[in-house]
Amino acid sequence: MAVRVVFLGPLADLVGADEMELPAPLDWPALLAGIPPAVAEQLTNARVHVACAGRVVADKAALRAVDGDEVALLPPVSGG
Amino acid sequence: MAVRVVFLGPLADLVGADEMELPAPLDWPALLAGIPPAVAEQLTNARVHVACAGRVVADKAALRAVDGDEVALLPPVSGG
Amino acid sequence: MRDIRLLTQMFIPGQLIGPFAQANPGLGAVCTFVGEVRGEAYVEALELTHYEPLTLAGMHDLADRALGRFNLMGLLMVHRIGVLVAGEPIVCVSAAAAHRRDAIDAVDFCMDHLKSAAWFWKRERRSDGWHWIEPRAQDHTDLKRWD
Amino acid sequence: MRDIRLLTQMFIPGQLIGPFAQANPGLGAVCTFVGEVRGEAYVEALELTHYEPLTLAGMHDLADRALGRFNLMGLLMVHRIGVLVAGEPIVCVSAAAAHRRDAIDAVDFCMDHLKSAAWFWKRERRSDGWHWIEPRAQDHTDLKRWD
Repeated sequence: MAVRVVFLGPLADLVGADEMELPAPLDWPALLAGIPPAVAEQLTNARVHVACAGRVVADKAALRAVDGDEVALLPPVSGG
Repeated sequence: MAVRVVFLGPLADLVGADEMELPAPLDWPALLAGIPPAVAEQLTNARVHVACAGRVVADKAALRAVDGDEVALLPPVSGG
Repeated sequence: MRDIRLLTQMFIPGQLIGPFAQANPGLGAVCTFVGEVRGEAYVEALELTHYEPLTLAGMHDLADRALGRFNLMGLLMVHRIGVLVAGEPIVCVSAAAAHRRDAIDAVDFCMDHLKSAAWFWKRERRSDGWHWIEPRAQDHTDLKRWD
Repeated sequence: MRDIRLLTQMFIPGQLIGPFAQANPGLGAVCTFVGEVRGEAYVEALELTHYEPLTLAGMHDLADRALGRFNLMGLLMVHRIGVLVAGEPIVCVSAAAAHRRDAIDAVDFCMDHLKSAAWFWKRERRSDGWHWIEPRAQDHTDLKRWD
């Protein structure tokens, strides 16, 4: 019973891996506690977004990922 | 001793010819008097310009064309 | 690379744009506009007349202004004259730059000024003969954006 | 004609734009933007990563917005992913319309939103390794123009 957490762009470098698994169901506090602290700190930035099951989550704190969901952590995209 | 007067775009249709000759030197009153009245009337429109010797004349009333000059009467250009 | 031309014969934009982009190595952005004769059922042909002593000089003057105003690596500006039918390209403007803002704005600027300030007159042939095309109010609005 | 694609291999813009223009008969205006990898001496390669479940959907959503906002006959939007070298095209957006204002503005709109809102991350390889490219302030300014 797991949620796949995917690290995009520079976040993958911070973790040293592209993804990890966390137990389902997964809410916002469980996500922050389960990922490396350096990434958890990045997630508090309003410009770092979270997608769940293929959709960007409007309110990160309301995250509710269930078994089989993929949660993607999306840092700000690159400029020109 | 002549100035060539060239009618562009719809003005040529008004005259029924692309050009005519007028005696040099040619100033603004002589131009208005020498061309067909229908075109002279058009020339009073600020959006109808006059070129002399390859340059658009900033102040039409100050026109001074000399022998060999070409004077072009330029109606508003077409849109779209 | 600067390439300003009046053409009396049909041209294929891709045959101009490919070499133009290649002639500006190191560029980051190319914006290209192509205007074609619209396929209106009632229009059989379009004729563009110009006043030769002013037209090409006017296009070069416009190119100077665009090159002075935007940070460009190259500018291509080609305009047809003569009789055209539906689908034929009339005008092609392409700007090469390091950054997209300059390339896009330069094309926009050149098109607004070419169409409204250059010395071209158009008439179209319909079933009842030739009709001159009037200036459009939109063109004057477009020009004001750059003041 | 609507053509929205992510490409993993090098593409030649002219090979997309020619057929695109031909697929929109009766058009009056085509505006095309091509972004290429700039030739900076210190950049050996550029890598674009994306988040697949969002990227193509995001491009389609942007196309929907452009088609809703501008009067278009066709829209082409192609973006590269993967590793690219200097001179390779990264992005190509082309809009076909009856009138030039719609074609130019649609390309401008798509480029501003693609670059600033789509889910692409870039890094460049220099002699000392890979470096992520940060968001640019200019992109945010560009986006605000459409609010």
